[in-house]
Amino acid sequence: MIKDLLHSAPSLLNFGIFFGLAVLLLFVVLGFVTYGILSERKIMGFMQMRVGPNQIGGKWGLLQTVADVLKLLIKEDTIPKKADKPLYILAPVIAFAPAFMVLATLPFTDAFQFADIGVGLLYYMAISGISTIGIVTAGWASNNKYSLIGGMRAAAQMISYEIPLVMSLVGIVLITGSLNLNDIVAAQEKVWFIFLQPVAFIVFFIASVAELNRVPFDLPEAESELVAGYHVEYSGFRWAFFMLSEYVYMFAMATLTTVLFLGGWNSIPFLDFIPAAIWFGLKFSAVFYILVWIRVTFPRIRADQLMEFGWKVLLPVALANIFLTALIKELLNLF
Amino acid sequence: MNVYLLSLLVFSPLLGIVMVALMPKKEERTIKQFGFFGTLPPLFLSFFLCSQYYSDVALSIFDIKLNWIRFGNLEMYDPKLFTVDFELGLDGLSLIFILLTTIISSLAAIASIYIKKEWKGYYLLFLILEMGMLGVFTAENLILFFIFFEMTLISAFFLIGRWGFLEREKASYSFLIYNGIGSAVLLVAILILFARTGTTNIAALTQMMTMGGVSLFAPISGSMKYGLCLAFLVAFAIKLPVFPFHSWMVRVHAEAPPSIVMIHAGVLLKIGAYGIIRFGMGIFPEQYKSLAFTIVLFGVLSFLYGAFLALVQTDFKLVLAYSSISHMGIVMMGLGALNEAGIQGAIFQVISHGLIAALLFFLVGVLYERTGTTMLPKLGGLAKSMPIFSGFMLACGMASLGLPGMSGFISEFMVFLGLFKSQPMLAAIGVIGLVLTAVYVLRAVMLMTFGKNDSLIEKEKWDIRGWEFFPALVLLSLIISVGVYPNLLGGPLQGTIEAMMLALGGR
Amino acid sequence: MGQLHIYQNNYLIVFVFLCLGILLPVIALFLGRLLRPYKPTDMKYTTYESGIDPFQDSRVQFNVRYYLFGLMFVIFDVETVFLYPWAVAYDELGLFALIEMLFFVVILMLGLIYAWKKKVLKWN
Amino acid sequence: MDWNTMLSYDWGAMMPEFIILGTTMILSILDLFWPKHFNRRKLAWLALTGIILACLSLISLLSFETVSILSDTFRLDSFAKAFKLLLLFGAALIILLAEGYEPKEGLREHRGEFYYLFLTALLGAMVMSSSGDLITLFVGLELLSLSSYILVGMRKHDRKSNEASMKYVINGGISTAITLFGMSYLYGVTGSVNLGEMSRTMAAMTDGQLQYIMGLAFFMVFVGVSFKIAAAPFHMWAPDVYEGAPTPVAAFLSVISKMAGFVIILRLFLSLFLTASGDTFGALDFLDKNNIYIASLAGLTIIIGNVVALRQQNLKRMFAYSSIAHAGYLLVAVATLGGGYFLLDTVWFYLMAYVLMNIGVFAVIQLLSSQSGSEDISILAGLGRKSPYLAMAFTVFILSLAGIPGTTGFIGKLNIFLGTFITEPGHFVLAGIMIAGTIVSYVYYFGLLVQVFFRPIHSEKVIKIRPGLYAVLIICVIGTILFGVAPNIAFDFIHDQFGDFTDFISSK
Amino acid sequence: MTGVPLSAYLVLALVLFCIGLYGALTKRNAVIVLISIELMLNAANINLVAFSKFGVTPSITGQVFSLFTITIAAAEAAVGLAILMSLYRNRKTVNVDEMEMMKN
Repeated sequence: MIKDLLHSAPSLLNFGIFFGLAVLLLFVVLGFVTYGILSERKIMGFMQMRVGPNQIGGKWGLLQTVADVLKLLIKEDTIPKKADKPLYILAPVIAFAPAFMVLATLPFTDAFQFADIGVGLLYYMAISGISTIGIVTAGWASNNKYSLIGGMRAAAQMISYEIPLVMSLVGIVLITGSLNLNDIVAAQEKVWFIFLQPVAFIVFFIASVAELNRVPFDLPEAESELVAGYHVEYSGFRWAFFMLSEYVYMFAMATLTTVLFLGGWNSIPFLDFIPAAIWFGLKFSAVFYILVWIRVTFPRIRADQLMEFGWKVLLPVALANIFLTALIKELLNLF
Repeated sequence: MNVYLLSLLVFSPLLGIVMVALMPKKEERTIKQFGFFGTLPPLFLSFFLCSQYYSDVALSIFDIKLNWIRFGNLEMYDPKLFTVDFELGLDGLSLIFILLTTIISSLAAIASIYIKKEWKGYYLLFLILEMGMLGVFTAENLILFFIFFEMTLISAFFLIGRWGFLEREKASYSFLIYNGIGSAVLLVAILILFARTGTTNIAALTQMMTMGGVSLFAPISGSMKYGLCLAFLVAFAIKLPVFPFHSWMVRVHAEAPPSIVMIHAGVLLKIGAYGIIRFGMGIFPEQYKSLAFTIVLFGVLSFLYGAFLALVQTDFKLVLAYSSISHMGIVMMGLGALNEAGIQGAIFQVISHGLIAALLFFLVGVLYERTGTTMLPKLGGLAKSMPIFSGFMLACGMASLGLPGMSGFISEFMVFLGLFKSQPMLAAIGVIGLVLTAVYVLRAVMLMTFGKNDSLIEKEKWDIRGWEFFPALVLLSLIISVGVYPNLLGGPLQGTIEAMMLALGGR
Repeated sequence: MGQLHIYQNNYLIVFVFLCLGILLPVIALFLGRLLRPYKPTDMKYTTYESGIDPFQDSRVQFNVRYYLFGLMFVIFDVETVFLYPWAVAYDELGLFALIEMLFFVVILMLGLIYAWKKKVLKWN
Repeated sequence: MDWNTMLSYDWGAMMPEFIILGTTMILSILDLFWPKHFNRRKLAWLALTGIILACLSLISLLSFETVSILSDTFRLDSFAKAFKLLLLFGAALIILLAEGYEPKEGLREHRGEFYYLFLTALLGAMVMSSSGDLITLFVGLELLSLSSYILVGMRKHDRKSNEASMKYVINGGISTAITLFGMSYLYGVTGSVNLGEMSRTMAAMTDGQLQYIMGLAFFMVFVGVSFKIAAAPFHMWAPDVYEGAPTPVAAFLSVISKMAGFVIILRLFLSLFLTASGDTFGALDFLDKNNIYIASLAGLTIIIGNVVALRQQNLKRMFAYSSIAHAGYLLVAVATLGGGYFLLDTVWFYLMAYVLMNIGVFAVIQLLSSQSGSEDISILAGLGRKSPYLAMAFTVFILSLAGIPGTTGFIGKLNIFLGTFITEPGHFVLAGIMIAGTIVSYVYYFGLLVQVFFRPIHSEKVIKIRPGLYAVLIICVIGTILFGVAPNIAFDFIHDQFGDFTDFISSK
Repeated sequence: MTGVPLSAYLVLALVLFCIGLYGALTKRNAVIVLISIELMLNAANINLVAFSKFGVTPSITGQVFSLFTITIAAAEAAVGLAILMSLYRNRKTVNVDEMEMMKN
């Protein structure tokens, strides 16, 4: 049915159907975020040898996050007098919309994907960059020193790490010769790129953690230094949208890592009787788990270390990786 | 050897330039001497050429033609197209002008003894000026002519502006701008000719313009020919200068150092007349003929205008300046007469005025050196304090007003002879000018020599002395000899004038 | 025609996501307005800073570092604009393109070294 | 495009560019890593060596047949050779000028950067003159522009310099955008960016609508380029930028950058619009129909440049306006197409003359202004007495700029005039404006000479001339006079080496 | 997508270009001027890409050209901002109208 739909001329009806489907995905994502947060807290609790949320919704605190969301929803909304009102209101939207948009092209399994566009990878990179603007806007609009510094730091960090992030992927593009995410997954049928491109993977993974503003790269919202970074002045649901976009990005990034380096929904040899969706879920969960693990394990690094690491280590390594890949490919062609 | 004689002549001042340039700045005496010596090679060379002429050597053997510039790359059409050669040539007319140039230059170099500062720069520019003048009179093509023409312009600009009297900068500026405009008009005319015909050789151009049916690179319409002829006339009328374009010249005569005015009045202005004869009359005889009335009209106008204004001046330099305008009016009248007598008269007038003006300004230089002024009311009674000087002044004034036996008479007589034949009405009006001339010359000279003025205390050794006699005597003797034996000039001119008359339709 | 429609539909989906991404915050905030209380007091609307109003505008001059990083980002991000098409088409281009790209990247690396040496990458 | 294709290219054709590029990289690395106390001035000699090497390799390429490599994006035709020769020559002079640049403040810390930014700008100009398609042309143009923006702002702590470079960036940016927009239309109507291909398409174009767009593109490109060459009414930036920029940079802008502007004009106009069809019947008269606009711009430029220069008291501003006027003269040659016979050699010769005389003038200005700390006209006062040789050199340059015979400037102008008169009907109005402009220019040019020779000495300080500047002055004086007296040396050279520039359009 | 004619893109580009030009010529804040210039460059990009897809003779060159343009626009912005920064440090203003140190 979807196939027919795709082949038909675009119309309002198509729009409606897609809209419905997208809303579906939205709820999936919201569900993920709700329970992702819970699971994160639970894992952290486990690693720090404590229990974690356990009061609401039974023994595992299943309704904890739901309650949190409801609390945020009925919280009073304040906008500081000195804030730049239009920008202040706009900022969460700018931060969130791209986070959701990037989901459009991510292939979850061979069957479950929304838009299969030729330049999927580029699309992800391009759209995700927009969020930075939302964060800077928030920092600026609040008219608060902490938030401004937080916003600027966030921007600096995100743009700095975006470059190694993007460059690390060139190796993959070199090998597959395509920017289409489906093609990239297809190219990993035999060997995952994590093995073909280990350097790229490391660079990518570090950069992605930085992009997500997570520990150890969570300087923009370093509580001890900046109160809460760019969203100091935000409360209630406006604040919730920053959080939401952060977790949606986490979802997206985990998906992307899976797709790019872990072979997506491809199975391990001999285990291909397990459905693709499960493979995907497993890998996705593993990435997610590692992300949480890192958060618990590492201390936050200093701002100067952060920037210098990005520019002086990751970028050259990423560039070197590109040429290494190209060279090896050329040599393989020759012989 | 013959072939290079003309180039040698034109560039011989370079010898002096090098000599002066090598001298240290402070050596006033040596620089002055070298400056003077620098004018001698051209002088002797011109004498040699002159002697060659009188020993019946055809002047055309001195012509030189070297490949120089070729514009564009049109070899496939015609190898000579858009080439400018380095070509110098000589005929009777230019020979006379060259003689005038070399003689007056040498004398002016002597008169430059009064220059008070920066002799080195002065003599360098002076010799460059001479080189330019020599080039102007020998150039056989328009571009070369223009180059030398501008050379005189620039060097004269500096000479006036640096070594002149109080208002020198203004004078040099107006000299530059007026002559700049003149030369711009000239350049446009030259370049239109060049662009349309592909050559700038005067002879070739004359041929093309006078003969019909010569295929040109691009057409020149009849009206364009008029325009070009007019452009030449205007350009040289500014140089001459003729009445509406004269104001710069007055300032220059008033402000420039006398030795430079000697050259300026003696030679530079004459380039205008030379140009009109060579280019206006020479290249466009048809058009020139139909403009003759206008030419004479302007001639008469400046003749009268100059004379009137000369009458009321209180500064002797200004009297001379306006008298120059007036005399140049006579030249125009003669040139517009379109007959042999008129043209010959005009050329005679050019030469004679050159000599007279040079002498007068030499005397002015001497006078200013002694008294520090040229204002007529302040002078007076010079006959007592400077008798010899006054004698020269008187003789010169006589020559200027056209006393028979002096060169001025011959020229004015011939001009009016010619003019009465062709334009009797204008000639009749012009005669008034003759009277005026006599009045203003006599007034000025009398005021100076016999006027009552006691402020100038009689001093010993004020009079002309020593070397100062030399230029004065040379010039005066030339004035008289031309006046007594006009054929001195008439001979060399014969050929040129005949050719002109032929082109003009021999009336 | 089919290909074109797929192409168009895919971008329609992207557009749908864009709409949804904008709509969600709008709707959520609108709903929130119905639910949340509204009891303004002056204190609530002060800027967060030790309880008193800040003395001056917070938008003071930023550290110049931020700009420098911004500029660096622009340059190197654009580098990737060239790297991507090159990588995609690398199979057809071959060794020659590799050398060309090496040339390009070396020059850019020179820029990076320059910035490094000029202490642009230092965060102080 | 594999290894073999790559080897099959005649890389030698790009040798000069490679040399410049290599020198640039070496210079930048040296500047980075050599210790601070090392005097960066010595780098000038390295830069000069690079330029001379490039020049030599270009000379060895002169006899090369026309080649175009990299799928016709880079052409080494006679046009490219001729103009690159000029560019390199001018650049060498300016490097020497910069070597002797000692302003009161600034350039101490950034002297090293000056040289390699300068070389990149040069590289941009060279690439432009060899470009075979719009992209190369545009990239070259921008390489030049961007480097010169920074060069203008070289004196980082000088407010004037800051302001000048900001103005230059803004104006340059706008002009770039306009040019690019025009180019995009050109691409649109032809579907190609290769100049040769475009020219064929445009000649065969009979669709009125497309021609309309082509006209639009013509105007946009022309307006954009007018900014670059500082033609009125897009000249406003020039005086401010010249005043604020370090003197060698001002010289660079007025000579090299301007030359590059004319390179684009010639490249584009000659290879595209000259043979473009102007009506629906396919008559190839597009430029004929539209050169009235170029002509009016030329006239306006001459008038504004010369008239406004009259009331300038700052030397650099004055020469900014003077260079505007000279751009106008050159535009006359472009508007009349040199009468059909003289275009390229006219422009080439004039630019060569302009290199010699203008760099010479800027050398003198730099010498005097860095010594007195002022750029007012009065610093020239009494130069004639203080150092007569310098004054004489200055006089030669000024006379040449004014177009007095015996100097290159005269021959250059003569060439332009020939082009205006040779056509039927002649461009008399344009010639009239040009000659009037020349007369007006006498007033301010000779005003400078009045200062030099007629005024009392401004300051008694002894002028020290560094050897580099000496060389510049001597070369410029000799060149200005030599090519004024014997221009045939240059004319013969271009005719022998480059013929009629016939390989301009035809590819390969 | 065939429903959208070439002229629509061209008009869009032209409108953007004009907005950019207007902004560049009238705005007083140098940052906005620089942004306006970027807008103009991007308008040209739209043209190039539109022509490359729907032009008389479609070809990929237009897109290649636009890549170069993007690069150049970036470099120009970088240079422009760098210069603006050093100006701001010395003058404490980004106002174009206040840049008037040099008047004849």
